[in-house]
This record gives sequence, C-alpha cells and structure tokens, in this order.
Amino acid sequence: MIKVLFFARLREQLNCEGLELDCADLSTVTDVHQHLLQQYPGWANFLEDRKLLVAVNQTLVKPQHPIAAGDEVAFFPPVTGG
Amino acid sequence: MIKVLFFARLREQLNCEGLELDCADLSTVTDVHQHLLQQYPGWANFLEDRKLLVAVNQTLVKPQHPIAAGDEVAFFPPVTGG
Amino acid sequence: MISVQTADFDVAGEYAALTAGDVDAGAVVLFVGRVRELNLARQVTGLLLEHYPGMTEKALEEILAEARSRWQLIRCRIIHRIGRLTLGDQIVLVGVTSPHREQAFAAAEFLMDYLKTRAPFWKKEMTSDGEFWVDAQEKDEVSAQRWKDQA
Amino acid sequence: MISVQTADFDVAGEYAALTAGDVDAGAVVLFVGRVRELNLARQVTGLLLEHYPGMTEKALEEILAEARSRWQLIRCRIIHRIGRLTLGDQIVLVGVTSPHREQAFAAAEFLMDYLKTRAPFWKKEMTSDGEFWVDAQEKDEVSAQRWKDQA
Repeated sequence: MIKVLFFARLREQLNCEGLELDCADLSTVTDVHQHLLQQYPGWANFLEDRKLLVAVNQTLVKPQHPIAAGDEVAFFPPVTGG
Repeated sequence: MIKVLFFARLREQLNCEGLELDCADLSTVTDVHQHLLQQYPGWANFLEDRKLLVAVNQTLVKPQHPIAAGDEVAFFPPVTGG
Repeated sequence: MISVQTADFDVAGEYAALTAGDVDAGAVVLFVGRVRELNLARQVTGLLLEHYPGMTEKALEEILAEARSRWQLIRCRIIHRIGRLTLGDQIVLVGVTSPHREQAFAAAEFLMDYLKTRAPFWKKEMTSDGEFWVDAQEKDEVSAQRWKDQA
Repeated sequence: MISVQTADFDVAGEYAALTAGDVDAGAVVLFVGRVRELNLARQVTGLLLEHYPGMTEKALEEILAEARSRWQLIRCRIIHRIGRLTLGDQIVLVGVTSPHREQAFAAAEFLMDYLKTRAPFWKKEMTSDGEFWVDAQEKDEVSAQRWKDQA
C-alpha cells in the first residue's frame, strides 16, 4: 500500500485529504496519477493540471520517480508561502 | 577667504585639522591644492596621493570645481564607514 | 534553526539570539514578511496559511543546508507561521549572520527565494469578495532560478 | 530618517518604528554592521570612527533620496555610530520597508554600498600591534559601481 495526500486548492477541489492505494501494479508516480484518473474520473479537471507538483516521501520528484510499498505520495499546487 | 579641512589619516599626516586661505587668486580646487603644496612643501608626500577625495561645501567634487569666497573645502582619504 | 508555528515571533529576541556572544559576524541581515492589505490589486483582510507537516521542516532544512554550502554563514534562522493571520501580522522571518555583508545579503535573499518556490506552504486570501487560493507568481520562480545559474 | 550618533541603537525599537501602524509593507529588511574580531587577517580589539560633521548627514540624506527614487519604499532608517567602539558593538543600521521583497533587499544593499563609498566616515582599528587607519577596499567600490550600471 501507499499513502496519497492532496493539499491546498487541490485538496478542496477533490474534496479529499488523502487515501490509500494498493501499489502492486504501480511502479512510478505517473502510474499513481493514471490510476487515480481511472478510479476517479471526476478528478480529471483538477489532476490533469500540468502545474501540479508531486513529492514522494516529502521530497519533490519528477513524474518518472519510482514508487514502493509504504511510500507517501503527495500532489499539490505550486507553493505560495513566504 | 575659504576654509580648508583635513580628515582622518590625512589630518594626522599633516598634523592639521584645517586652516584659512585668502582665495583672491584661487579659482578651482586644483588651485587650492597647488597653493597648499607651495606654502607647505612638507605636505607633498601626503597631499599628492591620487586617491584623496575633495568636497566643496560638503559635496564631493572634481578637481576642476570652482571656488568662491566663503567656501568650505575638505580633503580626505577614501571613506571606510559602514 | 527552523520553526514552523502558529504563534507570532519576536524579532528583537531573534536578533539577540543571532548575535549574542559572537564577535565574528560583521554583518546581520534580517528579513520579515508581513500580511499586507493590497496584493495584486486585491483588498486583503487576512490570510490562511496551509502547509504539509513534516515536509515543510525537511524542505526548510535542505534550503538552509544549501545556503550554508554556498556562503560563509555563522548563524541562520527561519521561522514560518501557519494558520490564520490578519493585516500587518508577521508571516516569515529569515535571519543570517556572516563575516561579510555581501554574503549575508545574498544568503537571506536566496533563503527567501527558495522558501517561496520550494517549501510546501500555501496562502489563501480572505477578501471582501470571498476566500481565494493565491496563485504562484512567475517572478518568484524567476528569482529562484537565478541562483541555479550561479551554481 | 537619519542619525549619526555616539550612542548605541536598539534594533527592536527600530523594527517597531519601521512597521508600527502600517499594513502596506509586505517586506522589511534590516541590516546591522558590527565590529568583528578578525578583519583582513588583523586581530582587532576596537574601532575609532571619525566623521565629517555636517557632510555626513548631507551625504546620507542624498543616498536615501536616491534609494527612494529607485524603489518603492515606505519607511527608511539609517543610523551610523561614531567614536570608540569595541568588539561586537553595533556600528551601522539600515532598515527599509516596501510592498515588495526584491525592492526591500535591493534598497538595503544599495544603501550599504553607497554609504560605504560615499559617506565621510573613517575607521581606525585598534590592534595588538597598534592603531591603524583602515584602507578603503576595492570590492566596496565595485559593489557600489554595479548600481550605476543599472541606472
């Protein structure tokens, strides 16, 4: 299993803070993304935003980053702190 | 008459804080400089330092700057505050 | 040192901590970011700051380590507030000390540029027209990018 | 506002004065310069700061006016001490507030660069080998020059 988290505007758009996924068939962040789109077609408008960032285990990564059981995968909009 | 001032290292080298000069024959800062060199030959070593700055009435100026009665002319080394 | 907190911070105390008992730091630079009324032509009455607990601290530590590898820094401090803030409130503090002023300025600007583009904080603005998530600004990414070109 | 004084200054009070009752300044930058022990490989025990009374204030006012013409600044503060200072003592404070952080940083750096090359202050260092006037550094003139290139 992996843990998936959503933050800020994306969290509100999906009305979801996070969920758990069986990762047996998921080897990269892109696979996680595709899986979410298939499972929740209503999220496409929001999840397909090309500006979204993704972190695996709290480090920013690229879409081709590998995924392993126990990982924490977070999707969120560009950051706006400071 | 004009007032001439010296600061910091230059003041110590000349052992002089300032003096007054008749400015009847002095029309520029360069004239003041030349006059001082003639009147105080022992100052040449210090007054001929090309890095010296000069201010007329408390504003930095170039050697060709004009001089008038009542002016305050200051010679000093490059500044080192801050 | 890094803090992510809902509580306000005391600039005087932070300055004292950055300089106490030190005779090597010729230069101290402090930056404080505050909630301002007018942002990109919107009339703001307050902010809500969301963050990603855990990752925020990790990202800030990485940014700080990067700054320390680039410049000769003696002490560094980052404080970022989260939660609800109102007009004039302090949001963020970056403080650095260095033997040299140009390094202290560069490090403080770098820390702010990287914090703004790499640390997981998100601002929601309260305005008379409702609440809106703030969009990331292109100019912040451009500011952050110039440090990469120098590396 | 500008002060040239023998007395020490209080960073906390200056920060408060720069920000009190203001909701426009999203960014505050404070720089403090201090007497450090090791300067250009010399072991320093103290400083004597000489200045040109009257011209100093005039020069600082001109530098401040120049900064205000270049950037959108809300409040500005320069304090420079004169007389005898010891290790760790505060020498100079530059504080600016602006709606924008990049402008606050640029203005504070500009003020320090110009102050260091255009305001009539001179430092004499006390060391174990005696007292020595500090030579102006080429790098300070280079720093100041880059603002000219941008004008």
